[in-house]
Amino acid sequence: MKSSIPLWQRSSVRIVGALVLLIIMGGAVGGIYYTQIPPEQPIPFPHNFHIGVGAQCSYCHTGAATGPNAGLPTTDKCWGCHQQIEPRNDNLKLVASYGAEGKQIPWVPVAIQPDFVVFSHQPHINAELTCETCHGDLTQMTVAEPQKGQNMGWCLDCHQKMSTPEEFVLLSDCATCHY
Amino acid sequence: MTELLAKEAHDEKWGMVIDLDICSGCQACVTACSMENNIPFVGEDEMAYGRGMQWMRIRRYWEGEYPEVTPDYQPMLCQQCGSAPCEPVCPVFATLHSEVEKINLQVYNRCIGTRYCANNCPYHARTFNWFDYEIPAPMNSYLNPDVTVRRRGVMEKCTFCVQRIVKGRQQASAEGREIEDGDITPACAQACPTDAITFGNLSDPESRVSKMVRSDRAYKELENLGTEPRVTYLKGGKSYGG
Amino acid sequence: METNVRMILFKEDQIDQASDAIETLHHHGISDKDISVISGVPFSEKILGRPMSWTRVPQIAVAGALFGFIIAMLLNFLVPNLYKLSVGGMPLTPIPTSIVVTFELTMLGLLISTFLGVFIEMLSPSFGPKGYHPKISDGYIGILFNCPTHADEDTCFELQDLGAEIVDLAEVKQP
Amino acid sequence: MAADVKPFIGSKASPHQESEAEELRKEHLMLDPMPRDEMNQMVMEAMTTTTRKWWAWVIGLGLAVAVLLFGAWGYMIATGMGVAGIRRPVFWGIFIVTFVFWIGISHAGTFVSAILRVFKAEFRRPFTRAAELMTTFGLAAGALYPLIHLGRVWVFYWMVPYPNARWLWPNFRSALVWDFLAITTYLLSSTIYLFLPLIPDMAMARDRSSGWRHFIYKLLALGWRGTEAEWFRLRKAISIFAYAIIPVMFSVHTIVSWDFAVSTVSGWQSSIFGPYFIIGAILSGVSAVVTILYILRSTMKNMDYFIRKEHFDALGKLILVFSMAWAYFFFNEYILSWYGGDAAVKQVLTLHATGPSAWVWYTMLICNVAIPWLFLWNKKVRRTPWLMFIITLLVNVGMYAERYTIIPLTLGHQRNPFDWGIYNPTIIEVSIALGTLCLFIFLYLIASRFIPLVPVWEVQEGQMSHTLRKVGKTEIPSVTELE
Repeated sequence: MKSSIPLWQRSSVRIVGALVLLIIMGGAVGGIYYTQIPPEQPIPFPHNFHIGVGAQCSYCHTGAATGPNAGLPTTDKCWGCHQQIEPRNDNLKLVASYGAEGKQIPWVPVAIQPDFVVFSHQPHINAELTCETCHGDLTQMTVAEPQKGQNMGWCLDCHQKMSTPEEFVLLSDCATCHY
Repeated sequence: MTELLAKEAHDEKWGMVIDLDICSGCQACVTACSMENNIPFVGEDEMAYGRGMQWMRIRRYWEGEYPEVTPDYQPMLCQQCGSAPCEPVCPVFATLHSEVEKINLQVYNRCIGTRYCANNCPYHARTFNWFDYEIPAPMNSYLNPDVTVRRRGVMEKCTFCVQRIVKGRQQASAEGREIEDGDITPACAQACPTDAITFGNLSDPESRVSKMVRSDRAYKELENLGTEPRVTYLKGGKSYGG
Repeated sequence: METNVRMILFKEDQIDQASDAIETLHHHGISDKDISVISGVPFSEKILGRPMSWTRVPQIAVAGALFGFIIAMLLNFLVPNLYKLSVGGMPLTPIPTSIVVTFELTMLGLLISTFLGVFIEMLSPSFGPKGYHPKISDGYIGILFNCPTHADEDTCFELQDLGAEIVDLAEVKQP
Repeated sequence: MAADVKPFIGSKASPHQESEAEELRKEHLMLDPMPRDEMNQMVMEAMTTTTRKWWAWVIGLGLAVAVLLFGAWGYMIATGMGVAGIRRPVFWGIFIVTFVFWIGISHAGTFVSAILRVFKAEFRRPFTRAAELMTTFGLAAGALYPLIHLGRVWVFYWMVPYPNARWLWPNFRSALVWDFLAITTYLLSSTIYLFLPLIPDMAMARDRSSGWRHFIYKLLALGWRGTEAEWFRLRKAISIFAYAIIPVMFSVHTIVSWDFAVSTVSGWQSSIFGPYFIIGAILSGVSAVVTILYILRSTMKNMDYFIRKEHFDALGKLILVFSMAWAYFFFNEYILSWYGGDAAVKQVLTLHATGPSAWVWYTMLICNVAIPWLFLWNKKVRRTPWLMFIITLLVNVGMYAERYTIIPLTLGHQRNPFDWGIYNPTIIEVSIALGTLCLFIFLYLIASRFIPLVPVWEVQEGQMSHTLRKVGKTEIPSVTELE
């Protein structure tokens, strides 16, 4: 029998439509979510603990003051201290195993820029910026978390806020970051 | 610290002088430029078709009849015009004038590839990424990390090795001094075996380039178009172009 | 006063009769706002002896042009100042190039708002008696009027004498 | 379809005069009125008759669009612009040539319908809609090219003025942004200009259709009844449009010409380019109108009643005039450059006539000047539709050759001899260019079976206001201004 109900009023059509919508929305939300959570690290490094025992950022990320990259610590740097610490838990055992074998820990970089953006830590450190200005409050984090909304507008806003109009000419010049 | 940076930046006006009388056309500058700036190799066929990507090309002209021919060489690169025809035609500000270095910037990530700038450049100094060129195996480890590797569909051109300018400026400011003449050398000038290419700050009247620009032999390519080129050629003997 | 909506039709070449019919309706005390004339081709109001219609389309169009002009001015003189970029030794906000943008956006505003004016007026409720007959698009001239119930029959007879075709009330409907 | 001749003002005439009047009626659509319901029926019939051949064309062209246009374009996006033949120094090839060509074609629709409407040229009435449709679809085909020719088409929206995170807007000093604004304006306004006079015809179609057609026409007719207020409003809007769209039309092609004229390229930088391009556009556009009218007349039912020899005659005269105007500008460009004596420009212009691609230049002159001048002065030629079809096709070939000469051939020969080069289009480019032609015909075919191709109410209005009047010993046409 021919149904007189219009197509879009049938419950089956509506349920399928709602499901499709849900899947699309879910995909979008999921996709955005996965770019906002920290990537999985070989060892879940507790930043908060290390800062708590008094380690400076530049103790491990040594390049910040002198060059473009802050750098990630080598196994030697970890092993230098951890040799003397009893591996009480699984993570420390992992460190020990890397150290004993002399293998590098494959850290996953978190704060990365696209390849068409040239960023250098050195001038920022020279301008007496602190690390948490851009990397967030690491005393509250275990593994480093990506910071949200760090786009070009964010860079420019900060440059404008921190500089005089004359300096901003340089700090908003395209060749400062793109070449 | 930034005050010093800004102050220096306002004094910058980079320029280049190429002495054609001692240029031997050896192409060392072309090679050095390609290595420094991650310029892809397009292969023989594409090169023959006129799609070579070099930012610097040696224009070779022949004078006289065979067998008495003399070659004439002229390295041609982006002239970093003060009043550049390529700039105002770009709809998205992908190519624009830097207030700091006073050079002509190309922002790859902003370019949408209309190729209008390339048509409008009287020097034909701009090249276009027709494809995503693969850089073959041993060469990919020579890529310069300071320079973007361009994708297909964007324009590119000589930047006066702006990465070296920025680095030199940061270096100088970290050491708390001003940039000195000779601090910054682009790859082509560094590689030139006859020292035909000189680079420096034109706003400093005592720099080497400023002195050479005042030479009797100096001329600028297609200056009559009003482009105000920042590259000066030196050529003795007969009058040439310009 | 109780009224009926009546509709009469005239053939395409009965223009004179149609204008006579309107006059007759006036004699019967039916005012112009109780009459509406519908036709398949445009007859100007003068032909049928009717008061001129009015429309706000020109005003809406001018308002749209003004809006486009303001947007153009913002794009020309405000926007480049938000992020100053210099190209080819040109001034930041050159007058000659701004003329081009101003012209195009003003015209865009004018033309789009003309259409919007027509669109809005078409969809907004109209005055006068409502009704339609498919014969209108065949060239018939239709006259709709609010006829007082007591004068109904007289009027109809008089109009029929002029050659009018009286439409059955059931057929007077919205398109 | 025997025309039931019925003049509004009947007059008693002698047999001789009768035949003379008969002649006039046969000649002029405006003097050959037909009962309105029959005319409506004719238009509806033309619109709803879909033959097997028509379906074959639609399916064939649809496939062609999918393969030639979108297939080739998709391949180009996936691989890179390099699959086109462009290279240094010719960075713009036939994408831009075809772009200018389509924008040119799209000019005539507005020209024919707006300028002739403003000047109350009565012969325009039956084919304004066909011309306006041509404008809209020509623009739709042409407006694809600014996208197609982009190196990174996926970020094309950076040309659109919208506020982004860094307050970086498009460069309003660039001719390409003017282009974008002008084409957007023209596309929107010509679409509306097509739609406005369509409303009463949509109401007509609504009254005599059923099913899905009725539903769509009812929607598009916006509840049209034909009250005095509605007509008044529509006439106001159409006259605002007719006056306002003319400067827009001129500005669009001027701005397209400024893409070239504001550059430093020798041979492009010329103040004459604006009017030169406009005249060229109108020449090619009016020719395309004739081409399309011939095709409509010979393929669609009942169209030979509406489109008559008088229309080919009148448009033929227009083409002749514009061909002469075009030749004037062409001569101007040459003599001024020659007199000015800029070596680079002189060389470019000489190269066009003598270089390896000189055949393009000669094609242009033969098709744009020689053929119209040789044939169109002749009334017999103008009144032979199939001859007009061939001539107008050739004019458009000539106009394509003109754009080809101006763009790649000029670019290939600039100031520095080291960078001289010739450009040859690749199969991908040709395929995309043909693809947009197929797209244009495809859209037109679909539209021809969907909207009334003849503005019925305008024809009826014209027929109502035209009569034959007896003056002395003969009957002459007279026009009553209804407005």
